[in-house]
Amino acid sequence: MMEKIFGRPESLLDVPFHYCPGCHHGIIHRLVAEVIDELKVRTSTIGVAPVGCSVLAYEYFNFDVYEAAHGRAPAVATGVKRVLPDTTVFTYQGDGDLAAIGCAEIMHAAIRGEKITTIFVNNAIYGMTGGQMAPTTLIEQVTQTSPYGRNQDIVGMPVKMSEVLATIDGAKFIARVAVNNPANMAKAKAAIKKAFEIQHQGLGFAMVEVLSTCPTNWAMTPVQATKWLEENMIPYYPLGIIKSPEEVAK
Amino acid sequence: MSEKIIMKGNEAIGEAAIVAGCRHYFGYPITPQTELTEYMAKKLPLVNGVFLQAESEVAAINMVYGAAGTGARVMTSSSSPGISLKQEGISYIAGAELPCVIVNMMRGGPGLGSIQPSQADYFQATKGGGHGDYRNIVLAPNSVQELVDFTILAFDLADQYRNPVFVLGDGALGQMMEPLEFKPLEVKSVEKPWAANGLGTRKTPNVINSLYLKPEQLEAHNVKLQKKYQLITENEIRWEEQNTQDADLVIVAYGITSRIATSAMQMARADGLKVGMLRPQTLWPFPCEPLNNLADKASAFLTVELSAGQMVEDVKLSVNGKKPVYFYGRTGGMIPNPKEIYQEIKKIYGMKEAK
Amino acid sequence: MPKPVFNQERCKGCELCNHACPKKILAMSANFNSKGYRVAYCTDESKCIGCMICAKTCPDCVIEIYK
Amino acid sequence: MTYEIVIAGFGGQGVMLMGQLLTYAGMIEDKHVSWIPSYGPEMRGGTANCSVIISDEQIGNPIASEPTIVVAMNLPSLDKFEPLLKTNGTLLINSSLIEKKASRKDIQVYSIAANEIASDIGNPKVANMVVLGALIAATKIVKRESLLKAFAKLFEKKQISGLLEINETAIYRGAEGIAV
Repeated sequence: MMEKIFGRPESLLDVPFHYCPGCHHGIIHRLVAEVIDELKVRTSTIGVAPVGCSVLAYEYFNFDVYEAAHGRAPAVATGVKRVLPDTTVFTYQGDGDLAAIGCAEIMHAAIRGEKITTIFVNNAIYGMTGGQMAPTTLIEQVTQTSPYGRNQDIVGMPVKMSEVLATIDGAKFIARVAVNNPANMAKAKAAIKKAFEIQHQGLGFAMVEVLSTCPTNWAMTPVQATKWLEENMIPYYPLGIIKSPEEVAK
Repeated sequence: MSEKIIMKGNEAIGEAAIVAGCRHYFGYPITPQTELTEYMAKKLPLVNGVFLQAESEVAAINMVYGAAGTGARVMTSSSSPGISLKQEGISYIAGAELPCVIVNMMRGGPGLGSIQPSQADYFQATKGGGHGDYRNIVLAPNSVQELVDFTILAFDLADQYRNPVFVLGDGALGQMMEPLEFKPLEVKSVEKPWAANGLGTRKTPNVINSLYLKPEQLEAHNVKLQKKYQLITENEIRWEEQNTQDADLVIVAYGITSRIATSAMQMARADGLKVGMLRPQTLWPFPCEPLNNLADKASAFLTVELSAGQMVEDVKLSVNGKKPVYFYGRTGGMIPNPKEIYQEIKKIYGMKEAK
Repeated sequence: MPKPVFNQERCKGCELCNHACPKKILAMSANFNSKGYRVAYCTDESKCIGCMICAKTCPDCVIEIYK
Repeated sequence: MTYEIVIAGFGGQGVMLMGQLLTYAGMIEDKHVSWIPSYGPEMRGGTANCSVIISDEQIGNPIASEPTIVVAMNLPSLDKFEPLLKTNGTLLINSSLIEKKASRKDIQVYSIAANEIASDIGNPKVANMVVLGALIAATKIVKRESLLKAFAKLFEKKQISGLLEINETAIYRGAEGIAV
């Protein structure tokens, strides 16, 4: 009799994802689900997913989920968490959502030290609407709305949201990770777990930025996209734990 | 019998909400409703509730969305420009069928306008405001006592129909003080099996959502919403009539304007003119049928509003061409006095203007 | 002996797994699934070391590992 | 009987509180009452005012657009509200701050040197209570006991010794000091 040693976590419903082939969202969903299973909090977890590629996240997670307006997930999560302080509440937001239209909501969730966890998926582009420039789009990166490459004189530099949020006192844990290889996946999962533990300890706001590919809108194969992420995104968005209670204590 | 007390309108709403079991309030300060925000800041912590001043009205209404999704009784309040910012969230709340109470103490507009009383958000409250085919239940109190009674009613209606309910006041009602009493009340606890509050022992996840990518599904959702709105229309129309039995002329006014119009009506009656009044207490659903019935007896209608003419459209639709419908309104925070309204009445009677 | 099991109907043919496999025993099939993707499969199960890298790399939870 | 009262002055004179006390006193006497401030930027400048209605009947319009009683605590308030008074209405002028005389002949005019009397009692802050004392003496809109009960009710949480007494004195002195 063979024993299953790796399979779908309980927190993921057994349905296909709508994501494009090779998109890292699926991996990130799975890591979040695995962490929730390992922390044994599935029956008291509430996810909030706003507009973006992950808008349909409620179809995939095997726990209660709110669909929020574009950018407003941290506000919705605040409402949920303030009514139900004993639940595990997280937002799952893309870079257009978090770093553009939802800039105020994420900043103020962190400022309040809101006891929620944010999974911030940064793929340097607007995925769902078909590849427009995001606040995180790299310099010279070509998108549908920066057809000549992002020009810093016109639209400024890509924003490093993790570093920005790390300056806020209420933010207790901020990390940037990637899921481009097994070693980084392990680090990503550890960071996600830590970000949920920070919430459970009632310390404050925690966020994990996950660098992700968008093969479709980058117009690359998934394998090429992973390589592009390694060569272009990671140098500008360095990986690692940017802020943690331990770091602050030192 | 409970004791009569005197409270400011805005504060009375806050107390009424707490009495109705509301323990969560999210808001952002704006005149002329700030006393309500301040009241909640003071009182909610004393009853183990949550008061949170959001970073913006946009955030506040989305906090309401989150809290309402858990099944909690939740309220937000604002005044005209702030309510405009909240429209996005209100459309989502209506789409996701969440119960909540939204207070708008209307002030003069458009834009930043003024901080004086107005009723120029009638269209916004009753016809949508946000995108999509949805309706808010809109209650229009005209006294501090009604601010209390309608706020409590608003929570019940919101739970019963899983729908946002507006308490549509104006700067004057929010600022005025009148005696009121809290009638003994049992908070109706409504089962909310749809609430997304953590699986617990439930097997299937609950989803709070207004997205339906398949048009067939969205149409079915809209059909369901429309059936609900029909049900509300059948059951929840509220209005009050004064002196309509023998009235030639019926004034239609709500909120603070109905108070002023009452004084005008009394002046007219004192002069022997048969003037009556119909006061909608729900602006949506609107008392169409009562007005249409009055149109069989009365010979004309006069709509008075603190706007350039918004409710008058619903009055015309209700009267449906049977009789002429006149309009008198002031805007920008100006409030008519009873004499002005009486002059309009005299004009309609074709008489010389009042002295 | 460890063994990868593919839910091929879920495979989107992204090829991340066969690039990740340290033993180079995954390949893309000549066949299509009902969605029209060329699906991943294992060319030589006897060489699988049960490292789970393919399963972890797959964005669509296509692969389960048995032992 | 319906009294429509406007109490007007500048911010800090306590005109809002005067109105609220009258409203409370009216309620204690089982009358229909309402109070509404004129609020807004003008509260920081020229005149702040509130309308009080005290009536035996249900109150329609809560805004005293044609008051039967006007209390003018400063000159701009006199200028603004004297013309609005109903014929045979009552005008009460704080003569400490207003030298000008009333111009209308079809109204009853009283004056009270409220600030001087308040200083004489030993607390300039109670000038508004002096005026209230004068007002109810002149118009009988509410009884003195009701006003005192209202004061006790509104200030029951403020534990300042002698507060009630000095205000009571102010109300008495206002009634005595009223001049036609």
